[in-house]
Amino acid sequence: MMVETSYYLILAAIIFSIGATGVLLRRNALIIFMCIEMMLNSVNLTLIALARQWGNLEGQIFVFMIMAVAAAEVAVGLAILIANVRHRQSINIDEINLLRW
Amino acid sequence: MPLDVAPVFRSYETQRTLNPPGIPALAPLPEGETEDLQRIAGRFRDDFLAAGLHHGNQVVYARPEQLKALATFLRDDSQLQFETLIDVTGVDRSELPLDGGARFQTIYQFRSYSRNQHLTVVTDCRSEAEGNGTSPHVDSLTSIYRGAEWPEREVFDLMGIRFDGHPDPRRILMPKNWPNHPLQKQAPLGGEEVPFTFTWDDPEFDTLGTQILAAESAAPDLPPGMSRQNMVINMGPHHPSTHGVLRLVVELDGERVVSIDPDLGFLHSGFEKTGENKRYKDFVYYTDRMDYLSSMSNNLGYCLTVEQMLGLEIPERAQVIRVIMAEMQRIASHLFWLATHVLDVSGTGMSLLMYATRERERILDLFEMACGARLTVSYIRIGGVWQDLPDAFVAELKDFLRLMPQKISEYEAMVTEAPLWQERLKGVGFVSAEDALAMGLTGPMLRGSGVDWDLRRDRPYSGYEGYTFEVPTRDSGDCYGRFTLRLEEMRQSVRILEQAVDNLPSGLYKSNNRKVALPPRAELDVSMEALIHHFKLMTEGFHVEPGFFYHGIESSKGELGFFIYSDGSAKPYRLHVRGPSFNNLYAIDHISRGEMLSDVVTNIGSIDIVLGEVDR
Amino acid sequence: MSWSLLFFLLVGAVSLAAAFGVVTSRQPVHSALFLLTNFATLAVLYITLDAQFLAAAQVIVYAGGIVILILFVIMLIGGETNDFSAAQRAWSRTVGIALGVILLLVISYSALSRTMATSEETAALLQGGTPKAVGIELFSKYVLPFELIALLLLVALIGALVLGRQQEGAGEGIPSVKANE
Amino acid sequence: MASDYLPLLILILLAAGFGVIAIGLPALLGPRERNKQKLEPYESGIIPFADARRRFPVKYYLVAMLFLIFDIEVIFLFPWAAVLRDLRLFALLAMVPFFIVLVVGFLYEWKKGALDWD
Amino acid sequence: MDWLQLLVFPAIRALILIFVLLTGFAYLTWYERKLLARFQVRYGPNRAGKFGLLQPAADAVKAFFKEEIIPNHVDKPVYLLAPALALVPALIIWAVIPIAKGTPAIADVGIGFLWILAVAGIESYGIILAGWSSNNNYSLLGALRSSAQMVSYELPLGLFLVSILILAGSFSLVELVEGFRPWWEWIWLWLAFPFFFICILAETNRSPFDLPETENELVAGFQTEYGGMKFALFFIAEYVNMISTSAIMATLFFGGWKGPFADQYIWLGPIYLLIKVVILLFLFIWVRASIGRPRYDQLMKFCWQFMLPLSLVYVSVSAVLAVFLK
Amino acid sequence: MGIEEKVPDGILTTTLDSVINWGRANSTWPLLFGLACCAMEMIATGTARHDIARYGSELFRASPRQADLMIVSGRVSNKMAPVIKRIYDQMLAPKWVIAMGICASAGGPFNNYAIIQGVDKIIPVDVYVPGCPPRPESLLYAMDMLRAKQGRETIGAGRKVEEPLAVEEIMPLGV
Amino acid sequence: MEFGDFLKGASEIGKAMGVTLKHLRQKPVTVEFPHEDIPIYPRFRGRHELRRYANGLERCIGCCLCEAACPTEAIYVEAAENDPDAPLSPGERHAKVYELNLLRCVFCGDCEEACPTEAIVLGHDFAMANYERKDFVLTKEQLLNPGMPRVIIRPE
Ligand code: SF4
Ligand code: SF4
Ligand code: SF4
Repeated sequence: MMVETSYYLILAAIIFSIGATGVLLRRNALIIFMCIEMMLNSVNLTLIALARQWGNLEGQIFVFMIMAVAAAEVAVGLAILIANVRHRQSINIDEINLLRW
Repeated sequence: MPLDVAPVFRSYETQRTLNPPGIPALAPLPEGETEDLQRIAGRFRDDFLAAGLHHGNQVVYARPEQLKALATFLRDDSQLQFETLIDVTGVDRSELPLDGGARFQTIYQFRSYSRNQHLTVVTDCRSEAEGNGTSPHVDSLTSIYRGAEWPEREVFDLMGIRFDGHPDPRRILMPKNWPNHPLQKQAPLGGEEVPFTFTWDDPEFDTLGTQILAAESAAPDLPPGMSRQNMVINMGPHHPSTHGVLRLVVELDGERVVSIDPDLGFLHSGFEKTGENKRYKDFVYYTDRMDYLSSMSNNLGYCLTVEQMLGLEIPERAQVIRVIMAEMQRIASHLFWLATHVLDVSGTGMSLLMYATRERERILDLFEMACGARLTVSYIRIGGVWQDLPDAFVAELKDFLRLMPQKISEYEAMVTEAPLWQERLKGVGFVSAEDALAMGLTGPMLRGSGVDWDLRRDRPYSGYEGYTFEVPTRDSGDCYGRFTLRLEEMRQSVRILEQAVDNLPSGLYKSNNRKVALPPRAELDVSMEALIHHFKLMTEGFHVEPGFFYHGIESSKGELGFFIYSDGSAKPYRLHVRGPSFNNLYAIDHISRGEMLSDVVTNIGSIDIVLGEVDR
Repeated sequence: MSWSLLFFLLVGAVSLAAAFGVVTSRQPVHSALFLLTNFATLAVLYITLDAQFLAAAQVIVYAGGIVILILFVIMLIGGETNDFSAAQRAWSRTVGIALGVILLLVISYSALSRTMATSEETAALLQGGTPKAVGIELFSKYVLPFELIALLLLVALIGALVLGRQQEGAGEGIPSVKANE
Repeated sequence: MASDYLPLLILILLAAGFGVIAIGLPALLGPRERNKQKLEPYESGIIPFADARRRFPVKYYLVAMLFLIFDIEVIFLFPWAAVLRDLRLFALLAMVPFFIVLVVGFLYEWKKGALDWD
Repeated sequence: MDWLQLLVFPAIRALILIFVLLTGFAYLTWYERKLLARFQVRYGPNRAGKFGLLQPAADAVKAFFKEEIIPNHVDKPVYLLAPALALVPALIIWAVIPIAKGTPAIADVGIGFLWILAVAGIESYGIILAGWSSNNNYSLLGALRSSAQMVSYELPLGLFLVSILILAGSFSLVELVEGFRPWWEWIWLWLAFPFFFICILAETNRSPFDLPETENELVAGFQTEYGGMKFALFFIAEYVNMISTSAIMATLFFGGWKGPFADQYIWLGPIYLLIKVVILLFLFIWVRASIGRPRYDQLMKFCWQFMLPLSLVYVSVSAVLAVFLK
Repeated sequence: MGIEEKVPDGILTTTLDSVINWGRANSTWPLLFGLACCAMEMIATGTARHDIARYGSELFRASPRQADLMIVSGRVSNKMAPVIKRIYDQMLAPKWVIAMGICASAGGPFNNYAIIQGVDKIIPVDVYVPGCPPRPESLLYAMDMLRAKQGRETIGAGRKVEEPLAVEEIMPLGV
Repeated sequence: MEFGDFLKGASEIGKAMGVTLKHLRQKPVTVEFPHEDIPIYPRFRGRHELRRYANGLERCIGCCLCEAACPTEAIYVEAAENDPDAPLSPGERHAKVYELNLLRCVFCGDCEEACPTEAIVLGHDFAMANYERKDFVLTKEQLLNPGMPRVIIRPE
C-alpha cells in the first residue's frame, strides 16, 4: 500500500531541478530567492522520504533543524535584499554586486 | 450647468433705485479717539488716512504701502499687543459712486486678547494692469500673522485680489479653472428660474436624470511642496471621517504624516453672494444652513450684527430667550461633536454615539417645540425671536437640565478615563498658545492651549454679563485637553441655562420697533399703520444706514463673526462671514505633521469642523 | 495502481505545476503564491510519509511565516518586474536549462537505480512522526543542536535587524523598483 | 495515521469549492452595467495620484521578520511541551538555555527600539 | 465499503459542518445587529420576518443578485482568490474541535493544537492578498496593517496554546476536554483567558482591534474594492471566525461540550457547546459596543511589549507547574 | 445581463422577481455619504430614536462598491459634482438614489452660481424628499417609497443608462 | 506597559462595559414610524395648506404678499378679479393660480406670517417624498385639499 520511496525522491529531484533552472534563468532577486527556498524544500522531502525508508526519526529531526536555518536565512537574506534595493533602486540580480556594495 | 442665467428679479424686489440717493462712496469716516488709535497715529503720524470709532469699533484706514508696517507694529508694540489677526476680507465697491477711490478694499480685524481690544483696518488695494484688465493687489500679511494664509486665499479666490508675497496663492474654494471671481459685482449670481407648472414645457426637464455626465478623468495636481517619493493619498471628499466633504491630500511616509493639504470648497454654496441679493430678513434663513449644527448661534451672530448697525434695543425677555437657545445649541453641538468624535476614534459599534445623540434629540425636540424645526430653526430674528416660548417649554427644559449633568458623567465613565481613549488622545494634535494665536484659532482650540478667552465673558453680548459661569481652559494643548474642555463647557452651559430659566423675565419677545420687527397679528386688523409696516417689511424690507460693522460671538466652535457693509439699501452691499471652523481647520496641517495617519482623524474630530461653514 | 499511488501522483503533479509556476511567473506575487502551493503539497506528502509534526511545522513555518515575509517584501519594494527581457546574457538561459536537465537525469538515475520499497514495520518505527516522537528524539540525542538553533536564530535576528534598519532615519520607505524600469 | 487526515483534506476541498461557487455564481446571476469609472480605483471619489503599489515603510518588514523568528521558536516549544511530562526535569533544564537566548534576543530588540512603533 | 468510510461519510460530515457554520454566520449577524441595537437602546432589524429573523436571508439574496465586477487595475487571479482564501481557514479550523463525547467535528488528529496554529497562520493570506491585488492605497495600507497585526498576535496566541498543551499533555483536543483536571489547573487556566481573548480579538480583527476595516482613515481597509458577494465572503469569514474561535475558547477554557449529563446523552454535547459559544459571542459584541479602538502603533506595542513577555512568563510558569505538581 | 435572459417568462420569473425584490428592499445598504445639513438628519435617522436599522439599512458602507443606495443629503456644488458622479458610477448595480432635501432635489434656496440645481442633472434620482432638512421620518417615508419602487422592478428590465456625455458638453466652465 | 497600568485599564474598561450593560435592560427609545404615528409639536412647519372660511370661500385674496415675502421665490400667485356672482373669496380678488414649488421651499413660515388673511399656513405633513420632480409643484387644488398627516400633536 505504501508508495515507493524512490518516487518521492524523483519528485524531489524534479522540483530541485526546476528550482535550479529558475535560479539560473531569472534575474529578479526575489524570485531567485523563492527558487532557492524551493530547492531547500525538495531536499527536505528527500530527507523525510529516506527517514521513512530507514524507519529512523533522525531525518525528520534534521529537516526540523533545516527549517529553522531556512527561516534564519530568509530573514537575513531578505534584509540584505532590502538594504540593497534601497541603495541601488534595483532588484535585478545583475545589478546587485555584493563586492562593490 | 447654465452658469450665465441672469438672476431673476421680480418687480416687487428691492432694486437699486430704491436706494436713498447719494450713497457715500466710503462708509462714513470714523470719529472719536481711543488710546490705541492715538498710539498708532503717533507712530505713523500723517502717513495714514483716518482713524476713529465707527459703530463703536476702532477703525484705521491705512495706505496700502503701510499695511505691513502697521501690522508688525500692531503685533509687536508692547502697548498694543494685537496678537491675532481674526479675519481678512475684501469689498468690491464698483457699484458705489467711487469718486476716484480704489475699487477694492481689504478689511482686517485684529484682536488683542491680553488687552481685550478689537481693531479694524481698512486698506485700498493697488491696482495694476494685467492682461486686458486690472488686477487689484495688496501686501500679504502671512509673514506677520500666519493665520492670514487661508483668509487671504479666500479673498483672492472670491474677490480676485492678489496678495503679494503670499506663499501659496492658489484658489481655495472654487474649482481651479473657474472662470471668474464670484464676489466681484459684475459676476452674475447665477442659478435658474424657479420652475412652476407653466415652465414644465421647458425641454430641460425632459432630460433630468438622463443627462449623465461623465466623471472627471484626469488625476488632480499634486499640491505644491509634496514629493512623489512619498505616498500621497486623498482623504475625501467622500470619506467617512472628514466630516462631510473635506478633502485632505495627505503625504505619508509609511504611516507618518509628512504634510497635509486641505482642499476646500466642495460644499461652497455662495452664501456671501446670495446674502448680497437677499433682504436682511431673508438671510437669517441662510445662516441656519451655514453651521448647521449650531443654527441658533448663527442666527444670533447675524441678528446682533444687523441690530447693532440699526442701533436697535432688544427687549429683556428676548435677550434671555436668546441666551437659552444659544446655550442649548452649544450643548447640542458639543453632543454631536462627541458622538462623531467617538465614532471617528472608536468605530461604529461604540454605544456612546447613540447615547449622545439620544440626548441631542431631546434638545432638538425642545427646538421643535419652540421653533417648529429641528435643525434649521431660524428662531432668532432681527429684533428679537420668532415667537414667544411655548408654555410647556420651561418645564421641559428644567427636566432636561436636571438630567443632563448625570448623562455627562455617564459619558465620562465610558471614555474619559478609558485607557484606549486616553492613549488615542493624549499628546496628539498639540498646538501651543503662541501658535494658536498666530494661526488665529478661536474657541476650544484656543482655550485648549491655555489662552483664557471667551467672547461671552470678555466682550459680552445679549446680556451674558449677567450670568456667572466659568471659562474652562486647558494647558495641555492636545486633543485630550480639548475633549475634557468641551465636556466641561457643556456643564457650564447647563449652569448658564439654569440661571436663565430661573430668571426668565416677562415682557416682549421682540422689538417694538415697527420699522424692523413685524407688528403682532392682532394689530393688523385694527391699525392701518401696522398694516403698512407689515406690507413694507414683507416686500421691501428695512434699510440699514451706510457703513460697515464686524461683530463676533462665541459659537460652540469659536468666534463666529459677521461683517456687513451697507450702502443704505435693504440688502447688504457686502456680507462676509468669519467661520470659526474655517480658521481652525487651518491648524490641521500644523498639528498633524509627524503624527500617525489615524491621528489625522482624531485631529479633525478635535478641531470640530462643520463643512457648511468652512466652505460657505 | 493503488489508491495511495494515485493520490501521490495527483499531489505530486500539483506540486510540480506549482514549482513550474514559481519559475515562470512574471509577477513576483504569483510566484509567491505558487511557492505557497508547492509548500502546501509538500506538507501533504509529509503526512503520507508519516511526518505529521513536520507537516504542521511546514505549514506554520513556511506557509505561515516565510511566504508571508516574502509577500511583505514584495509589497515593500513593489517589484513588478518582468525580468525575462532583462536577462541580457543569452547563454545563461541555455546553460540554465541544460544544467537543469542534466541534474534531473543524474538524480533520477541514481534514485531509480535502486528500488526502495518500505515495509510497514520500519515505517512504524516513526510512530507517525508525532510531536511527541520528534520531541523524544530531539531531546534525547540532539539537545546541543537544539540549543545551537536558538543561538543561530539570535544571530539571524540581530543581523536582520541591523540590515533592515539601515538608514532608517533617512526616510522609512523604499523607493519603488518600478519607478526605475 | 495518514488516513486520519483524509477527512481534513475533504473538508478543505469542500470549503474551497464553496468559495469558488460563491465567487462564480453571482457573476452569472447579477445584472451587468459597466462603465469606465466603475472599473477604476476608488479613492474618495478622486482619481488617485499614483499607482498604489509603491513604497512602504520598512517597519512592516521588521514585524514579519520578528514574527518569523519567534514563530520558529514557538514551533520548537511544541515537541518540548509534548515530552515535558515524560522527561520532566531534564526537559525543563534543556529548555532553560534556549529560553534564555530567546529572551536575550527579545530584550535586544526591545533595547534597539524595534518594538517601538512610533 | 472502504471508500464509503473513507470518502463519503467524511464528505457528508464536512458538508453538514459547512452548512451549520454558514447558517451560524447568518444568525450571528442577526444576533449582533440585534444585540448591538439593544445596547444602544434601539430595536435593530425587525421588519424582515418576525423579529427580523429573515434579515440574513434578505442580505444573502441581495448579495447574490448584485453586480459583480473585476476592476481594471486589480490583479485578477489574486483579486478573485483572496476572498476564498479568507473564508477557507475560517471554515476548516473547526475540524479538530470536539462537539460531543469522543466526537471531533471532522477528525481527531495527532496534532490538534498545531492545526489551530497552522490554520490561524494562513488566515492572514486572504487579507494581505486582497489588499495587494486591489491596487488601491487604502486597501494596501489596510492590508499591511492588518496582516502585521494578525501575525504579531499569533505569537502570544501560540505561546498560550503551548502552555495549555503543557498542562493538558496531549495534542488532541478530544482528549483535552475529556481529561481530568485538578482545580488549581482550572484557576491557572482561567487566569490566561482574558489575554487569550485579547489575542483572539486581534486575530479575528474584531473591535476594538478592527483596524484593518477602520472606516475612519482607510474607508474600508482591504475590502475597499470588493463589492457584492466577494465582499460578503470577507464578511462571512470574519463572522465564521468569530464562531470558530469562540468554539476553540469554549473547548480550551470551559470544557467544550461538557456539561451535566453530557457523558450519558451524547446529543447534549453540541447543545452545551452551542450555549458556551453563544455566551462567548455575547462577549465579543459587548466589547464592541463598549470599547474604542486603539491606534495601530499602540496595538502593536501592546502585543510586543506586553502580551508577548506576558505569554513567555505564562509558558515558563506553566512548565514549572506541570513538572512539579503533576 | 446575466440570468434574466436565460429564465423564461412566466410564473417563475414573477416569483423570482418578488423574492429578489424583497431581498433588495430589505437589505438596502446606504452609502455613508453626507454633504450638508441634511446629512445631520440622515445620521439622526440612524440613531436610536429613529433607528433605520429596523429595515436592515443601518450598515452605512463607506465604499461605493458595497453600498446599494446613495442618499444625496445636501447641496451639490460645482466642485463636488464630478466626485458624486464618479462615486455613483462606482457603485454596483442595482443601485438607487434618494435626493434628500430640497438642495439635492432642485437646488433649494441656493439659487446661485455655486450649486447645481438638482442632483438629477448628473445622476438619475429615484425618490425626491422635500424638506429643509427633511425630518428623519421623512427620510424613512422616502425609504418606504423606495421599497415600493424596488418591489415593482423586474430583473429583466434594464435601468435607464445612457452613454455618458463628455464633461465639456455639460459643464463648460466647471471643474 | 506595566501590569499595573493594565489592571487599571481593565477596570476602566469594566466600567465602560457596565454602562453599556445597564442600557441593555432599558426599553428602546425608538419611535417605530411608519408603524407608529410620530409625536409632533404644533409649531412644526410641514407641507403647506390653503385654508377656507367656514362658508367655503377661500381665504386667499390674491394679494401676492406671500410671494413677495418668500426668501426663495417658491410661491407663484396670479390674481384675478372675483366674479361678483360666484366669488371664490371674499373681497374683490382671488388667486387664479396659486402654485408652490416644494423643492424650493425652506419651510421658514414667512408666507404664513406675511399673509394678511391667514390663508396659507404650514401644516404638519412631512411625508412628502415622491418620484417625479413635477409632482412637487403644488397647485391650488392640492393646497386646498391637504391629506391628513400621520402625527400625534403634542401639547405645547
Ligand atoms: S435642503 Fe436645506 S437642510 Fe438640506 S442641505 Fe439644503 S439647505 Fe441644508
Ligand atoms: S415657507 Fe418660506 S420658503 Fe416656503 S413658501 Fe413659505 S415663505 Fe417660501
Ligand atoms: S395666500 Fe395670503 S399672502 Fe398669499 S396671495 Fe393669498 S392672501 Fe395674499
